[in-house]
Amino acid sequence: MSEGIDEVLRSKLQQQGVWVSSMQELYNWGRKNSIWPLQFGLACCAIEMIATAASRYDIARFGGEVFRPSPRQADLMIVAGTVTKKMAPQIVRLYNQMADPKYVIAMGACAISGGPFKQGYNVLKGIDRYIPVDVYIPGCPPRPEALLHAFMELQRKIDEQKLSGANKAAHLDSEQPSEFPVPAFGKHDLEPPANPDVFHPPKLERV
Amino acid sequence: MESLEEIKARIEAAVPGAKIDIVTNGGPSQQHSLRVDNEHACDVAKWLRDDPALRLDFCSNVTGVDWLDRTVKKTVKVKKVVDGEEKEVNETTEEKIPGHIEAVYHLYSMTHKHGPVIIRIRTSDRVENACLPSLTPIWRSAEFQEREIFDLYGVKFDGHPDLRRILMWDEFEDYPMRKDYREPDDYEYEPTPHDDVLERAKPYYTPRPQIDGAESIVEGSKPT
Amino acid sequence: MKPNSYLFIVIFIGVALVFPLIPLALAWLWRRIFQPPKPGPQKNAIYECGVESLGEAQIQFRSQYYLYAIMFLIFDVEAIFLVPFAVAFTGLPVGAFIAILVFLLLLIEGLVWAWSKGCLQWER
Amino acid sequence: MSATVETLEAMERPPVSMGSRLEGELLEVSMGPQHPSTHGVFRMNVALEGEVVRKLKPVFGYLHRNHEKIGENVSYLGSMPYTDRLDYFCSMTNNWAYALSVEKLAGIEVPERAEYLRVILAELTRLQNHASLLGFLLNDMGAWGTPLMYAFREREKILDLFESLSGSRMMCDYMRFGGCRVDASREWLAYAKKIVDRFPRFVDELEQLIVGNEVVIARTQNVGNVSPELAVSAGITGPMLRACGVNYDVRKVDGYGFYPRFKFRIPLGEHGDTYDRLMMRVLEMGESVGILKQAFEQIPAGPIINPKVKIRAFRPPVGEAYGRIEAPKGELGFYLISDGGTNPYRYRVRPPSFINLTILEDMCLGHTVADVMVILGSIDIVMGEVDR
Repeated sequence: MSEGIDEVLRSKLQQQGVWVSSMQELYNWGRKNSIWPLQFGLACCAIEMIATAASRYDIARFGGEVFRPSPRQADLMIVAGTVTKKMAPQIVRLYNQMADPKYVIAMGACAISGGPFKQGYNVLKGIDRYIPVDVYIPGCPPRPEALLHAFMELQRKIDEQKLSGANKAAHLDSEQPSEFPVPAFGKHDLEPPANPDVFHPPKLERV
Repeated sequence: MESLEEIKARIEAAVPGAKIDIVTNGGPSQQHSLRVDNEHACDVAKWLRDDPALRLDFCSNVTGVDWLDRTVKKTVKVKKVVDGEEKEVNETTEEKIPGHIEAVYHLYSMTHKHGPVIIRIRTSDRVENACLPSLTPIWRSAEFQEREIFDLYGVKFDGHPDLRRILMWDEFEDYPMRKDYREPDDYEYEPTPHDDVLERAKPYYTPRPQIDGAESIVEGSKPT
Repeated sequence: MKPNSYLFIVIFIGVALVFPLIPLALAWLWRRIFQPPKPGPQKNAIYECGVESLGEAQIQFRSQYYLYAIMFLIFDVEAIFLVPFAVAFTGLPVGAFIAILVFLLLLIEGLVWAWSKGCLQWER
Repeated sequence: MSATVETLEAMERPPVSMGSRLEGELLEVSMGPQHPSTHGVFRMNVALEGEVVRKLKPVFGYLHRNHEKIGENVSYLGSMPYTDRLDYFCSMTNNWAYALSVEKLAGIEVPERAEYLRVILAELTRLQNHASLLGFLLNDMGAWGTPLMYAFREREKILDLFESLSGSRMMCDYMRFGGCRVDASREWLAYAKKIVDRFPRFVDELEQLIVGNEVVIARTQNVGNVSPELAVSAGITGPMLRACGVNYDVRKVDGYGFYPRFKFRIPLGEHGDTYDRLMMRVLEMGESVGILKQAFEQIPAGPIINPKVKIRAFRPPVGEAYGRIEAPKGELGFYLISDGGTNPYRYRVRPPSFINLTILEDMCLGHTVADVMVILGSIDIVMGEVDR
């Protein structure tokens, strides 16, 4: 997994009862198994998120059952539900107020791209216009198993984060911003309608 | 419950000068309504609520409806002298009906448990003085719904205790539920556009000349 | 040589001091080497359910809250004094017992008076 | 860095009249969109004097998804899946209300078996909605999580029924104009009967654990009282209205969907406080189980959809209609104006929880902050329906 340790050597040592690890592995192993989600439900996907946290689809098996109401103590924001233009500044402000190793799961079609309510005048077409999103889960609402799959996907992503070197984890890199400008309420729409350095829509070449 | 005609007669007897006419509803639901003029709306509503026989004390639903300006073609048989002799000619007259915004109130009675009496009040105009008398002092349930009509249709209710925007943010200026409302332009990234969305997404495409049959997009200018 | 009996207390205090300091030192080292702090105006803003906090927080509090502080005195500080009494409870002569009883009853009498005056009830 | 005496003097508050020095000023707090117990994104600007609420202004619109504007751009059948997302706890009753008002608009009859299926599914929705509400209400009262686990265990069983019948747990989109989409097989009905037979055990367990609990009684009795006159004038409907003693249930008043064939009683409260609202839900669950048992016996065989209804280009005649049902939260109505086209000219939803919030301020004045959460929890709001 990391260049530092040679796997063959590690397995041989393990047979002799010697366990070898690196600080990066321990650091990532500790963080990925105790992600505290922010208690933050918007719409129908929030009910599926609660059903995931309930006893049948138990998110506690992955260490994620501690839902913290305050962003100061949370390190994962599950945007579960339709992001409206009136709610977008609040979401970006909450994201800014979260402590630094923070991740975002865009749960449901509405959080990804506006979903079934895309034609609404008050609906933001996707939360990745203002904040960087780590894992997208399609579905309306996605089943609790899909949310668990997204949780495992996020854990895999955390596991591969580097402690140092060129592409080290965003929160360790001082150039990467940990705050994004909060959009203001304008006369007809939010100003700015999208955050250019976060929202990179693919330039579709109309062939 | 009495029929609408009886109610209309009793209202006109009780509230002098109230101009009431019955708006018939063509559909099978046969839910006809009473149109009340704006000046006497409050008195009529108060009477409807306090009348011992009706006791319409529950205003279930307050709806805003936006009727655009309509031109109605009427063909009418007119006798006209056409090159020398009398002939029946049907002549179509264009009649412009000015648009208006309407508030429809569905009233029920919780004491007598009888069905909907629907009253409608209309604004005189769609643009400037779109204002209606507020019936919140009579039925408290109309408070939030009238605020919603103000927010989404732009009808000022005079007499309303706390007329503010309820659903949109306060700095918002348009009235989004009106039929002629155009949304702000947000079409630069449309993966699979078609018909109307394609028209609005096209200005964002990168301009390029026509290549073997594909449509040529002259210049990508953002619509104002 | 028999170790001085106070040596254990010194070791105990040493461990008690070092034990919390190690994680703090680690965190400080981590902050210096791996993770540069990124404070910002938004991050340090007051968290109030996602909106900017309206109104001023440092207002004049009601006097009712100070009553609760005094009530706290009875319940908590008194308990601290009872701890050594409880530890040596079995080997105490009657005089010591009466002395602690006086202390206890004095405070309970204060509690009963406060209760009758209605300080425990948050008046509407 | 010691604060010298001079700096302290400078920070001293300007002299305020003697009166308010004792009471202390009003603290403006916004129990904002992101709050553990506002059941979604609902915000209240509360002015507090110490612990007591002096002013409370609700703020809506954080989940205003323009349901009615989209309803005007989409065909009649196209709006059916949108109604699932109105009150996303009870998608079956939303579908029924919409189907009922379109049937009134277009004059469509519904075969018997479809009507019975609708009653069964509506009462199942009422069971799981009231169970979830009690779980959330106790969540707000401080019993964090545990009662919610009990409630969601029951809810999962009923969601399995919905999923096996309509294909989706929460967004069933099951009803069509003139009937239902899928017929319920005999095994499904037997399985549903087994679950309904075991439901009273959950209600008794709930009653034993919670309803008699003195903490619950102390926290909810005469908190948030509502007088019957205020409730009627403010258009309150559903269990919240019946908690004030007003006997008004749309199932009895309108008698839609074969409800007159079933024998069931309407629980009524006396004081209109939070405890009565809580008891309304518990008793209504008992009544719903009664209705379900009778419906399971009487359900006839037969077609489940009216064959004459066109699916593709469904154009109701010009006109308007207002249909309403007794949804678990109150009277849910749809007001449709048709101009003969495939899209409704005006598509209006009468949301019960939005109108039940009219008197939130009247109920909360004078109570402490902790009570505001319990009162809001007892109103049972769902933001998808409040903001539409």
